[in-house]
Amino acid sequence: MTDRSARRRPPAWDATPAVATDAEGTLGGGLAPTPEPDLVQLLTPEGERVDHDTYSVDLTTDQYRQLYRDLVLVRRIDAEAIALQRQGELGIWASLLGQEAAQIGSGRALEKDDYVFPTYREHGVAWCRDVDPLHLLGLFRGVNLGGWDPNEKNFHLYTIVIGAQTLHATGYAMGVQRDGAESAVIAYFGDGAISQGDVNESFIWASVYNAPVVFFCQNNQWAISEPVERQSRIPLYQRARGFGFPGVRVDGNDVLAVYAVTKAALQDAREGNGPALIEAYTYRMGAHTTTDDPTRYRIADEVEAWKLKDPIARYRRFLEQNGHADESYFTSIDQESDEVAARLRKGCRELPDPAPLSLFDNAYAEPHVLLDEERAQFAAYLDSFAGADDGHGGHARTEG
Amino acid sequence: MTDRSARRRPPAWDATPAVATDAEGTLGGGLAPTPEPDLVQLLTPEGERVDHDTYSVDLTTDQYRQLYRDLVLVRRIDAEAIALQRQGELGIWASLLGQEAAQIGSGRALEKDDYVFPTYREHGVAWCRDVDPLHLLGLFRGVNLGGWDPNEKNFHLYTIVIGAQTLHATGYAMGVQRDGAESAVIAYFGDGAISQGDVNESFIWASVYNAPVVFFCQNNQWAISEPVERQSRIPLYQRARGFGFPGVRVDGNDVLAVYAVTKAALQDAREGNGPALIEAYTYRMGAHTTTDDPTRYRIADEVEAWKLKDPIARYRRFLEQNGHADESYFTSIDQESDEVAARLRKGCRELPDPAPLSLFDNAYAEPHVLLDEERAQFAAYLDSFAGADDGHGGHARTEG
Amino acid sequence: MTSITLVKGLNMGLRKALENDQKVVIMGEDVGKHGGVFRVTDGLQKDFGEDRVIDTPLAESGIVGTAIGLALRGYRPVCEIQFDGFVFPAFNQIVSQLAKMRYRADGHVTVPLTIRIPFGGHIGAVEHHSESPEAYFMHTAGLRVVACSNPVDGYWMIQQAVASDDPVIFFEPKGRYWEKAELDESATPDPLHSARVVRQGNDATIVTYGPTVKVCLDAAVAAEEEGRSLEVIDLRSLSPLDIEAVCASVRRTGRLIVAHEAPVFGGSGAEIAARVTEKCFYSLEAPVLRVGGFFTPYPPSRIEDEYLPDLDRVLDAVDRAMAY
Amino acid sequence: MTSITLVKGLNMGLRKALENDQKVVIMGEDVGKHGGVFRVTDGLQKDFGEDRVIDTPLAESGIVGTAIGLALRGYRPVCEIQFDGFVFPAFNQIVSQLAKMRYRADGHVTVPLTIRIPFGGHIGAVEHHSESPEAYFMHTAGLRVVACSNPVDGYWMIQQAVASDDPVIFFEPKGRYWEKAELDESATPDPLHSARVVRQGNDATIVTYGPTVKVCLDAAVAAEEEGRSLEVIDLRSLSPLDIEAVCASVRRTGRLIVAHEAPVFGGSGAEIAARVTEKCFYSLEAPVLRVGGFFTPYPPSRIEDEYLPDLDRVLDAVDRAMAY
Ligand SMILES: Cc1ncc(C[n+]2csc(CCOP(=O)(O)OP(=O)(O)O)c2C)c(N)n1
Ligand SMILES: Cc1ncc(C[n+]2csc(CCOP(=O)(O)OP(=O)(O)O)c2C)c(N)n1
Ligand SMILES: [Mg+2]
Ligand SMILES: [Mg+2]
Repeated sequence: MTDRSARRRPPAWDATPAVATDAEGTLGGGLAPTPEPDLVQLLTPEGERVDHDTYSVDLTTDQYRQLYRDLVLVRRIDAEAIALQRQGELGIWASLLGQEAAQIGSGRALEKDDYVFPTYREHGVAWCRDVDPLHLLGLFRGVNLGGWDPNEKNFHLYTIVIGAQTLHATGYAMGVQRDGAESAVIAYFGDGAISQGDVNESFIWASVYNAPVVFFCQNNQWAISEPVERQSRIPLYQRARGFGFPGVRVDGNDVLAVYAVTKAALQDAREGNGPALIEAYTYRMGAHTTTDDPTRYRIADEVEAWKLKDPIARYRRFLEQNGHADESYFTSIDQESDEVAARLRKGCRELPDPAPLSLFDNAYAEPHVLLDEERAQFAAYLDSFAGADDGHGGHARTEG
Repeated sequence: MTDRSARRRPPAWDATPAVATDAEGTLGGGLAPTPEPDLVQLLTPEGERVDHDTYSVDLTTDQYRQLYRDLVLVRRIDAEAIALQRQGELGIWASLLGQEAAQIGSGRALEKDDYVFPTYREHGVAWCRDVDPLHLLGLFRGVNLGGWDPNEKNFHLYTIVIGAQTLHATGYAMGVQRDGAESAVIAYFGDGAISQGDVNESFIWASVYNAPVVFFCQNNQWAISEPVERQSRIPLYQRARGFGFPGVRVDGNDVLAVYAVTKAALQDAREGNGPALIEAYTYRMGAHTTTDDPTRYRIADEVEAWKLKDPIARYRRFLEQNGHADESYFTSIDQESDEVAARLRKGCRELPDPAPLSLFDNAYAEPHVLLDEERAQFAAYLDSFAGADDGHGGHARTEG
Repeated sequence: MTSITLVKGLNMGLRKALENDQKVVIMGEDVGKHGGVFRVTDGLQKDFGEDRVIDTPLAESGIVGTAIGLALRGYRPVCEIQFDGFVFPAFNQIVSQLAKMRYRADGHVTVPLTIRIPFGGHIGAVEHHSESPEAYFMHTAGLRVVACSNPVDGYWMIQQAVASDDPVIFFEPKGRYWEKAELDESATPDPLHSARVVRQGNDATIVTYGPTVKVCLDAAVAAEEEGRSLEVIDLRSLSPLDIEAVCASVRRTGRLIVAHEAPVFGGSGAEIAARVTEKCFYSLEAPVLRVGGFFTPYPPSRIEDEYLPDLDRVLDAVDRAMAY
Repeated sequence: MTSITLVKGLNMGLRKALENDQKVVIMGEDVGKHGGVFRVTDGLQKDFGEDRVIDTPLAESGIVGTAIGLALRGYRPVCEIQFDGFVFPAFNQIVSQLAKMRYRADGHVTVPLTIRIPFGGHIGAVEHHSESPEAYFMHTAGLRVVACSNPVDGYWMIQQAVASDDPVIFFEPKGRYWEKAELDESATPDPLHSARVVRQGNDATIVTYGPTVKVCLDAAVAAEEEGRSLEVIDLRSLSPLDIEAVCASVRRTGRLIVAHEAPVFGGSGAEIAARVTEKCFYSLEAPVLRVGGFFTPYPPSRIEDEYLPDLDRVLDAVDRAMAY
């Protein structure tokens, strides 16, 4: 049966979003993003305050300064961590350089009772939740796996398996719903993560149950060496269309826009309006991690183009132009950041290694006969080297 | 920081599709679907031929009759399989009752070189691909796991793990792409399956690589006991919007509309226009499988309402009204279907049980020392009962 | 004393759990109005509401992943995986998140989650509906793994699993769902992680769990007719193992056979054999012999009887063990 | 003879595979321009093009699932899983589809797929980057599982794995990626599934694979100074096991120690111990002893040296074995 009549083009497809799509998904991250009409901005790259017909912020000078302080301090902490890694104090570090506005803007939009599910790069959000940066260093140094108390700061542990935390956040939000609580949950993830089944399933759960969760995707244009075109041929915020909840793209290097958009989305969630997807359009200025060499896969021009959009320089210009802060204030923040960095450096070096037997702790909440046996045997084993002790027991033979 | 100014409603969200969504996702499959403007139809439930400004079919009388024959025969085969299960000849059967038009319409839209990845319910598509129905019975009887040669009919094995085959279909389509072949791939799945991570990942792969694959979702309103509202709060065809490729909803009980829409989508794929999602809006008239009792979870009215949309009655009226066939033709088809059913019944009863040692066959393509050892040991074990033989070796003691 | 099936025992146990702790929620495919494809959650949504007995979208990773989130919020979810073969989409959430969350958090959080998995064969089903994946979970530190074998244990063990502050993978022998036993609700149950000698004997010990407990008991009866006295132990817990209970028996009998439906290669029997051999080296008159599935995917149901260990294959192993 | 690292050996082997068979394609995260985070696919996309060395979206189930589809179309995909801990999202596709496809099809299709997994610890990494999940795959019928331990085996074994018509899970000891050895490309490699005696001895046998081969060789050297002669076997293949090679050695030495990084409980050592004990019962002077990771999630890297088996723990096991 070879009837051709049905082949007339074009079919009445459900319209594909009218955004230039790279159907071939060719490589190359593309240069500076052509700002689209749908990119929410409250500050131009030059620091001009522009209006948006839906979103606005009107903060006090102190509040505006607070945001600046956050931006500078987390960048400084990040730089210090990179230095510590170079000095061999950390095993690895995932830098947030370039994403400060996306993280501080969203982090400061949170209320105390809101709950955060981060990836491994949300040092700026951790800062907003008063998580001691030493905890973060501890993880990357290898003295613990995070180990802070998530419920103390309403900030969950870093999740390294891409996308997994979005389901945890959604389930947590279902719990908030059942508790009738007036709070929201925010799940952070990257542009690469949006390809994981778990992330898409979390969109399904959140929309079907109308859970109070905000999905905050930092599109820093790269998943290690893969440009965002490898993950989607349309803008990421439009993924939400397929699941029936709102999506918005915000300039991730504009701390005020991120703040306003996130605050609105969180409030929607609290008010029972369900989930939302925020795509913070930003850029990973540094390497994926300290072990990565981005010159292997991306061109310098792209990085240069994004430098012109630096979130801190932009915001500083805004503060200056609007008289919210002057040179002396900026200098004081620089001084404070040096002090914070110094404390961090010292604290990191002093982080104690875990005791050998501690590796048996906290695997189980309740007694476990096998673990008890293994712990006892290992303790006896370590003791058997007493005398030939090299400091933490063991390795008598490797010594000799 | 408690600035309220950012909370003005409503935010300029990326518009959610303006379709009534059941945000609470309450249970209950809903009654007869309110036909939407975007539901592609070429036949009314009364069998009136209606035009659609994009899709049309114009077939010869023989072709029209062929479709009728297909519809009736697959329904008859299905009914026979249910009967065989009741008689204990099959372990279980998944009935296609009500979905004949969705399967025949799409199955007949395929070209010979196109490749099909079915679920466990695509008996009608199997029929269109000339797969011997006895193969299907063999699987549900438990004498094999499918076992037909997929490459002989370009019809892959039934996949029972929900959603898994959509990735296989997409990968296969990437192969077609690399071969520069002029063919397309079609992946079948259900309304429940659209929630699986695998299905959403296949949407990502297909769109990013622009693979020639058509996703054919039979929305039969139910995933066992769960109504489609449990899977999505917007129409399923709109899922494609989130991934940047076309989606369309077709009346799955209208064989001509399904045929036209599928043919167009397949041709798009062949011509390099990439993937598409077709939602065939239909209904599972029977139980999920022969072991299921739908009266536990859905109301009779719903089933009654859908009876009025029966795909075969509707199509028969069309043939009558347009003089494509008369009573004598219909009777001849009924006779043929009785003969097919009789052959099937006989063939099923005669399907031999596999030989015990055959369970070791085809686990590996190349020699495997452990399997060889186990096979030899088991053969010796069976022989050890020789004499006390109960027909297939073994169980001497259970006999005694 | 009431006579109940395993399905009923589990249903009653879950009902108790829902009554005793408001934080207990049940999640899964078709667990609500439908009461689960095996009716284990029958009537629970009607009595406890849709917020506590939740029909979920059709995705296992989503079920376990969101259940973890609920647990982090203070809930105590019980997830139903519809059939053994469908737990694998959730494997990543179970192995990398559920099992590790508490360790990652230095004990600051607990994730009290129970995952119910009907397992095992002999139901004449199609592919993926008759598997025994317990060894994958045994090898995963951070999880507890148990398997009930009868209605009474089903009633008690599911309550104990839900009450545990650690994640528990709870295996239910679906082929035994409709077998009956007498339940005394006033009795005191054995600890969740204790094995039980279900038949005493002196010539050899047979260790098993779940669906094959009955097979081994039948074998012991048949053996007795041949003048052989077999001890049968229902392990009940696979992780941790009550290895001392097994060793105590082996030190008396000197011989051990392990039987399970999962493929022998890399199965739970390997760990039991290795561990018992190390602990009872001088007591063993024969190597520990293992009886189980062959190293193939689960075969078509018409030959599953050949694939699965039955009375004869168990007794054949006993013969071989006695021959040493 | 050229001196190469394991990374280079694998890279050369993959290049040969791409040259020898037009149907070979490489898929994974960052395998293209970047050449993989460990540089194993360095330069391959440049030379063979984007159609044959494919950077994929970030989802492992998608990688393996689409690779299966490509294999069904006649291709021979090699998937890279970036780190051991990230194979689990693909577990469902591997266990329920890849491993079973051929059996399901009564042999009408083959799915020649190789899945490369860098595994093991000692690289000071964060969570999920140092695991040893091989036992999960060993227990899965339909798969073949191998682990290379040195650059020369890396070069040959990856080519043999890609050439196999069965799915192969290919483990690479990432902690040994930068160790060097001399490669003679004109040599004839051992069969893929054969074990190799890498050091001869008489007092006890140590069986191991992947990253711990070197640990055990060092232990054997240290033991020699103490007048003890240890035989060391590099298993190379975990499924199927070359059990006869191990038994041949054990029948001479009478003692066996199995060492691996994965947790001992339910690990590959359990199967080896159970099987060897059954086959060599009368030859064993001592129970098979196992040395490996403890039953906890992988610990923070600053104490991974305590968690992982080292020279001393291997020798401690030897001492215990000799004490019988
Ligand atoms: C399941 C899984 N697969 C692979 C990895 C290895 N990996 C770590 S980060 C990363 C890229 C993530 O990109 P993106 O989501 O954009 O986040 P970003 O690193 O850019 O912040 C990959 C592939 C992982 N951590 N988890
Ligand atoms: C991964 C997985 N989980 C659960 C099941 C059990 N199961 C079989 S069919 C089915 C419902 C499928 O619904 P749908 O996708 O709408 O297809 P339909 O049966 O309606 O044709 C379920 C949950 C399965 N086969 N695979
Ligand atoms: Mg990124
Ligand atoms: Mg359905």
